[in-house]
Amino acid sequence: MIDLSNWLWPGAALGLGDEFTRPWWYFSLLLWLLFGGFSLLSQRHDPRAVRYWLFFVLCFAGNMLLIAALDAVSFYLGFSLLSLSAYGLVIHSNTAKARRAGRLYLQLAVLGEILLFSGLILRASAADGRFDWHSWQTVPLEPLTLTLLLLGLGLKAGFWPLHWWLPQAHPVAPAPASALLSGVMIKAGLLGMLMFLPATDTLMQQWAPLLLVIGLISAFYGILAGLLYTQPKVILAYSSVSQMGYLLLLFALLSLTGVAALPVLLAYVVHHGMAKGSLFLYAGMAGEAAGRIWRQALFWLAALSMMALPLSSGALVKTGLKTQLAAANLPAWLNGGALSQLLTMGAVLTALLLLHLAAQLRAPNNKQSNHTAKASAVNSAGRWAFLTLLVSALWLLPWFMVQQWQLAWPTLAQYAGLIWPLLLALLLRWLWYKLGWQLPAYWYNRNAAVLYYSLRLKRLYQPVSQQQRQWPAFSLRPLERRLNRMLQLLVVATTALLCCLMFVALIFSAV
Amino acid sequence: MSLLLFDTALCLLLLALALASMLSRQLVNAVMLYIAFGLMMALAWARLAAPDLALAEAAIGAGLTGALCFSALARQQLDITAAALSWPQRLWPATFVVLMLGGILAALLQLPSVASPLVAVAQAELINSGVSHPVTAVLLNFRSWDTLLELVVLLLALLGALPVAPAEKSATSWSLGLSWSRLLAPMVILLAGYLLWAGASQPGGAFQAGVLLAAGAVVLRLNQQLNWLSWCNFWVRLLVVAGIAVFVLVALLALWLTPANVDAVWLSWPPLLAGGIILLIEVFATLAIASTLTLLVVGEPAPQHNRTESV
Amino acid sequence: MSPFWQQYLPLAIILSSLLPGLIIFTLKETQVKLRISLNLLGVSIKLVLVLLMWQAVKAGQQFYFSLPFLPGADLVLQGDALSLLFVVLSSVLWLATTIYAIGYLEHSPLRSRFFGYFSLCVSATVGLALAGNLVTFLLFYELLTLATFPLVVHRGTAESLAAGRKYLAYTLSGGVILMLGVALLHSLVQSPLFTPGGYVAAVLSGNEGLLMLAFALMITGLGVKAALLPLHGWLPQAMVAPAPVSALLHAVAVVKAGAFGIIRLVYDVFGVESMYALQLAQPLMLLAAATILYGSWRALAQQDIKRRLAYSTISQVSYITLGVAMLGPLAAVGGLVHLVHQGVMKITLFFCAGNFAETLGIHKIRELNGVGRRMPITAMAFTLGALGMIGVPPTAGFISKWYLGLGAAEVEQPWLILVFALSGLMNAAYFLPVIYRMWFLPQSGPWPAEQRLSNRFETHWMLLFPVIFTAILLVLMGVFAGTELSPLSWAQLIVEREFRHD
Amino acid sequence: MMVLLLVLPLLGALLMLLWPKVAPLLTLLTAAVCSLVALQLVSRVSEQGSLQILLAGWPSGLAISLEANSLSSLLILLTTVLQLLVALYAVATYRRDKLGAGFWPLSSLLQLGLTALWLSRDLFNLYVCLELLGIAAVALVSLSGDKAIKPALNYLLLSLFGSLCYLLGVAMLYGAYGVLDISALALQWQANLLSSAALVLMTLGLMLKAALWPLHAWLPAAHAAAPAPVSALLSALVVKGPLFILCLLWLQLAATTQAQAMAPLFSFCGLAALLLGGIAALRTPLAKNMVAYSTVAQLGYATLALGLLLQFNQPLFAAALWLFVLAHALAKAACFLAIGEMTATLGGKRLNTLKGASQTMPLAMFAFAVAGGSLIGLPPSGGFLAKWALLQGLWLQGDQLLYLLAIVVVTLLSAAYVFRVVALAFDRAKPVKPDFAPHIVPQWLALLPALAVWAMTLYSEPLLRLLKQEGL
Amino acid sequence: MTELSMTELSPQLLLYIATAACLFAIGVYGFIVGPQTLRRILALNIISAGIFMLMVVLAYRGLANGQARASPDPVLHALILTGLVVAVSATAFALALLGRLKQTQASPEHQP
Repeated sequence: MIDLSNWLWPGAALGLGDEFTRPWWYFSLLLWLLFGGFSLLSQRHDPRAVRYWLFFVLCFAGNMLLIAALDAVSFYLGFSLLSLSAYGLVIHSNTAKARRAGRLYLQLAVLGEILLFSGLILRASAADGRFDWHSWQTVPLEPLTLTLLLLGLGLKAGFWPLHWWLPQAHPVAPAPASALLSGVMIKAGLLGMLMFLPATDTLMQQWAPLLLVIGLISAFYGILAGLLYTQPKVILAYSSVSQMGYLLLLFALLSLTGVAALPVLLAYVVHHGMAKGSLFLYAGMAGEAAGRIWRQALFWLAALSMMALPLSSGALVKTGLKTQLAAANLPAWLNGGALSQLLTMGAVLTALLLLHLAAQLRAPNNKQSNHTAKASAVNSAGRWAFLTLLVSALWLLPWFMVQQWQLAWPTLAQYAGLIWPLLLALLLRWLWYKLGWQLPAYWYNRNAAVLYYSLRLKRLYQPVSQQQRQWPAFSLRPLERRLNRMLQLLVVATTALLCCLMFVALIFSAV
Repeated sequence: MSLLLFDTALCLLLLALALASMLSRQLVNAVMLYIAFGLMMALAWARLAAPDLALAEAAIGAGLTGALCFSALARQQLDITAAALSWPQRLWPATFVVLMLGGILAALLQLPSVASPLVAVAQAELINSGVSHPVTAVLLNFRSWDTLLELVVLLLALLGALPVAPAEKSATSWSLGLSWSRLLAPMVILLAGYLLWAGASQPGGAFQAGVLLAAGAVVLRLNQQLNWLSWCNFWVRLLVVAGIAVFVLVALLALWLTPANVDAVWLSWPPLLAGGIILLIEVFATLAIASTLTLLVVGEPAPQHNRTESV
Repeated sequence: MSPFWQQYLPLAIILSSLLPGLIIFTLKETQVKLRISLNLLGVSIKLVLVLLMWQAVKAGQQFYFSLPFLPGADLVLQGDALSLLFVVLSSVLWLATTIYAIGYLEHSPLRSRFFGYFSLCVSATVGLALAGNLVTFLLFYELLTLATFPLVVHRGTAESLAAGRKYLAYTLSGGVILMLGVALLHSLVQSPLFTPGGYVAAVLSGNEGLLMLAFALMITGLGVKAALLPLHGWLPQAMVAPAPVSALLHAVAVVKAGAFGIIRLVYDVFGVESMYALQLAQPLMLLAAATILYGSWRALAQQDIKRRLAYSTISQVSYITLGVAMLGPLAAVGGLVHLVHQGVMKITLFFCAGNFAETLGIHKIRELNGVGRRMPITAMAFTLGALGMIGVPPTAGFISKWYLGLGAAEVEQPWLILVFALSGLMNAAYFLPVIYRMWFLPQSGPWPAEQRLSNRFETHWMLLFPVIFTAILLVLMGVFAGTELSPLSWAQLIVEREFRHD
Repeated sequence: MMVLLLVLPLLGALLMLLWPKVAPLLTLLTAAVCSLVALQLVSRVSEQGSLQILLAGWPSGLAISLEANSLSSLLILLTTVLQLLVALYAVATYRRDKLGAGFWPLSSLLQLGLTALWLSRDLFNLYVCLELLGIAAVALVSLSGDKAIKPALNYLLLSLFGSLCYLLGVAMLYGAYGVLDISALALQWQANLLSSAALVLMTLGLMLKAALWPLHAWLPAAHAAAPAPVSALLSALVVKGPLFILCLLWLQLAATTQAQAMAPLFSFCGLAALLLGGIAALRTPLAKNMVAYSTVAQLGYATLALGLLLQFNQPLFAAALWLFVLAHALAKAACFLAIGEMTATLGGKRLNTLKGASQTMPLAMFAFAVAGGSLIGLPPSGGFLAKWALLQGLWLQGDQLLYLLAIVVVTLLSAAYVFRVVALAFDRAKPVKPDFAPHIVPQWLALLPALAVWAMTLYSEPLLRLLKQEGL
Repeated sequence: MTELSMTELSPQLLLYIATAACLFAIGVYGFIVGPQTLRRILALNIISAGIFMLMVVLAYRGLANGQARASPDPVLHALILTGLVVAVSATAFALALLGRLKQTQASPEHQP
């Protein structure tokens, strides 16, 4: 632990003493370095490379700082650094769409920041002004604080119903940036929750079922919404919403199981980060994979891990999730069995979404990748090598997980339970394909209403033209002239009056 | 009773003259009525046991002021009549004035009928004053500071009037007037000397004498005599300031002469020398008043010189 | 420190800017070198003296200088911790502003007059900071009005004259009302020295109504300069002044004088206990909160850079008032430290706005497109300042907001946190688009009036260096808030002294 | 010492008349010596208490009594110092401005009149002093030639009328009590119709002469028409003479019932003067008229303070009254000199002439602004001291919110008209070009009294103490 | 002093005092109304005449009462003399000013 309180702001300290910050830190570092390396190649011919790197590095710093923070101020510093710098990545392509998305992102990010700030203030004040979040663990939460923190961090984490910016912002960023956004940055919100919302807190335990439900809704919503889009990156973004739902569910389980779910949560985070990262990278280079089976295989490997194919990390974490759910002491109105069924159904839908993604990746209009033309062979090969590295790391992950967090290998029965949804999804997809079911065209690729509101908001604080206030034109001059004329008379009259008054007053005083 | 009747008549006449002077349409009439008023006023004052004041009022109110007014009138068109005033323009001031008059009258009714206690004090101190006429004693001894300031006021009026005085037109002299005035001059000087001398014990004094002298001088001056009598002349200036200067110098001298064991008091004359000092001051004051008044009157050009300047 | 210095140091600090100012008045336009060296001499002497005083006050010494004035109210200069906070701020920023102004007005007419009044203005500010009682404070408060007026109308255009008239109308009215209040208080308790914990407690019973009236009058008077809600009208208009003037007005001299006065009034005249007893804090809090929101709201709609900054000032200065009105130690720390932080941040922003105007002729926000490429350093400084205003860590603005928020929670007024949140949102809403334009949008056309001021830098070095200086300062103050040198620790010292007697 | 103060200007004036060539020098010399003597008088009075003389050594009642208390001595000092200053200004400018040779003796005699007035405690002697003052003032006004004749004549007539009203009052009082000495009169005073009527008449006359509202109509024209140094003397000193007598009458003679009955009227007149005079000053297009109207307004402060003093008998108001008089005298002298210098140099009498004056004549403009600061009552000026005393008195009296409000309004009004000029002076768009190179010495001379009025605060404590205890 | 006999003055004195007051009033009326400047100057003179007359009467009081040492009040007489000189000086000055005014504005006088 590095104590900086005499040096920087009061209470400032950095360190990785915790059971979850340490793996989180290493994992984030790894991904950042990987994607950084990838960016070295992919952004090589970018005319705005300097800008890209500037914000990339700032984001990196912010992310690392917030993980290592031992006090709320440092966390907040890292968090805002991350949020605000990510804006630069979001609008990097500088298209109208990117700017629109960036605007929405920024509006919500700032809102989130402020809410987080307020929540942190309240929390710090409840803890007698101590900034050290470890010491907050024993301080009971208050509803207002909890709400503020959940909203503030949730806006970053991007689960339903705070996901608005996510499907807009992720697709427009450059591939490695989207990968980072989805893979690492949105997890910052979750980390914040882990830090500031102690699972053992009574209020937290009361609210956990609610969070659990929200997580479930988010998981389903993300998939269902994703199915209605045809751009691969949008689909991936919605998939992230769905996955964040799972993570939220796990976070809720943390309270319900008495921290036993923490290893699963961590594993899920790592898994999702890598898998989603790989998919985003692939989506960015899908054009180069056409006709190259190995390259497409990389996609399938990542996707299958995501779909929780047995032996994949996905399978491991999904199983862990179910186990924890079963172990959790749920309130009466939540039926554990039904939840389990729902999870299974979720798995089917996840698989379906990924199949949908695969189909869209094949579609001709999605194959143009922005740097296909310029990329030299070496560059391209290098990028694919990075992707390969990532995907292989993804598939090596289960062993690591088992090693690190003592997750149990799923039993065969559990494997079976994982397999059949996959098959069901394949079947459904095939049937769909075969039967040519098609939803009406206007259901697809709809513009999110939130963009409209974002624009309205912008117009509110940046009016196109200033309204001119029109005062009725009038002059006091004529009035003054008249008054002057009256006063001229008045002076004489007043003099006379004054004399009389004086006299009368004095006579009365004398009498 | 007859005295009361006389008084009533006199008062009514005075009021009538004053009112007529104020209300007459033509300025010339107003001035003439005012001169008449001044003479009547002198009469009234004489009736009220103030002959020296009556003399002064006649000289000033009727004579000097009248002369000045006429010479001012000569400057404007004499036939100018005032535009008739509208009723409100007359009525409101009249109301106001009547109200004020009522107040003042009501207040004056409360006056005590006894004379001021100062009369007795002044009588008692008269023997120390160096003169036997009480008015002169008050003027030049008891309240000499007032008199000194009064001389300064006169000087100031001259100083104010001189720069604004319009350029004098050359006036031709009238031979009959010239001979008359030559006859008049020594008489005037003689009379003035007497008045001055008399002032110590009887009605009379520096001011009356000065006015008389001035009248003579003005007549001479208008007849192209005494042409040296102008402000540019150093000696004339000396003459004008002499009244005040002598007054002040004598006072300073007296201050200096005060014995060391007595508190030096400003303007207090040594009892032994008081009479002489007062006479000295009076002589110079007379000369100064005369020259000042002359300059005040003839500082303006007189287009016609058959004016009745003599008193 | 010897007794001589203990007595005359405060006076010397004032004179160190006053005398050069008076000499400068007599100089000719052509005596540029002499003028500049006089100015800089004054600045450096002042800085040295202030440093000496700072050391001594930290060690617990008192400075006291008095001249007989009114009965019961001498002219007193005293150096305590609170006054030093303001003195240090004004002296340091005076340095920056002087250099900036020299560069800014390099070829404009009437510089002697300008710098003369400029020094007068700083002298008045420092005097106000060092004032030891209310009457002395009032005196310097009015002098400040007079000294700043010629600066506001310096351009001499119809617009600036109108602004000057409005400025005067507001500030003089404020001054008169303040005078009324001071006189009332004086008639009740005379005007003793400012004492931590206040001095009205002795006459509290039986005089509640009059004391409340006095407080209301004085707050009204001070509120004009501090731009509290209904009294803020002059501030946006006063923007027509040259950039260094606006910078000084907003960061150091005028609005801060009002805010500083409110601090003095609340803590050293009435004191926390009397404030509680008279229940004066709540209305002041409401007023300040309303001003914060209103200022931010109006800033959103402004298209002129300096006008937007002006409304931002209205909002930000009320943070100080709010921090003071909350009557809690943490909030007080926040308010006090914001006095300094806001000053540094706002001066940076105004310097930048001045740089844009002077170098490229940019006055409107829409003309800022792509300026980040043409003037990266200035744009960077502007960005830092704006982020500070929003309250983004690690800038100085965050520290003050943090403490204010803590203070609000401490005195159990959580609705104030909402106010901070809303204001922060609006701050972001009016600053982030500006930053966006500067950095992310391409230049939309030729610059309105570009001048080549330097071959080596993006603009004249005298315009650039102060900006860099203050920008670095504002980051340092945020990052190194925990050190002994930071305003934060000084504010904590003050608050400790203020609240210790409780 | 008093004698010296009276004799010196008189002798000086006489010598000037005899040898006009040395007049400027003599004026300076007289004024300088008198200033020194006055300074000594002030110190002596403050040490030994007030000095009284019965002139010519006659018993009290018969003789005219003079008294130099601390107020009188202060006023004398003010008179002599301003006289010296104005004389210096006149010396510096008389060739350029074609000031008549009459100025020198007249101003000396004016000084004599004022000194005599401050000292005198005899009702009739005060009348003579009033006349002396009035005629000298009119003569001075008429110095500036044809354009001034009409206002001068108007001034003279009204002034004479006022004096005559006063004289009638004196006659009535003498008829009733048979004494003229004020202290003797005060012993016998009864509140009856006669004394009331006399007081009313005298008050009317004095108000007319002091240009107190609503009898101020003659003042702006006369003061504006006069040459600059004369305006300075008139506004600074001459109008204060009748005011002084007014205060003597009401504070020393009038019975409590009379004073109480009269007080609200005075206060009302004061407030009305402040308001209407201020508005007039704000709206007039002519520079000197603005300053003259400001005099009308500022005299309102004195009237107001007098009214309050009569009503509440609070010594602070006495201090306020005389502090207003002192501060206004200095400030107004500076204003008139500065404005006169500027209008002379820039060639024009409208306020617009001053456009850009901060550039062309910075020193004079600065003098005006500094003096204006005192008129407004900005600390730490003399005007502020006075206002402070007034406010203190009002607050101590309690429940006088209406007055306080009015004071706020009129202060703002005065600020408005002062800064109207200042703002105009900062207008750099089309500055008026000077007709000739501005002279530096007169501008400094204009600045001196302005600085002096700010320096007054250095002596605020003794001043307040003296004036409070004196209060006439 | 009872209600009926409000005054202790003799009728003769009352008559003169009333006349003096009336003169004063007439003068004031003339001063206020009189449109020409010259008339106003005359009015001032009438006012002063009224006042002096009052003073003369006041000086005469002792005689009217038939007191033993009969002489009018010398102090008042002296005051009147002084007042007369002052009045005439002022009148002369006013007339001089008037003359100059008429000379400068050749047009017929138009009064304020």
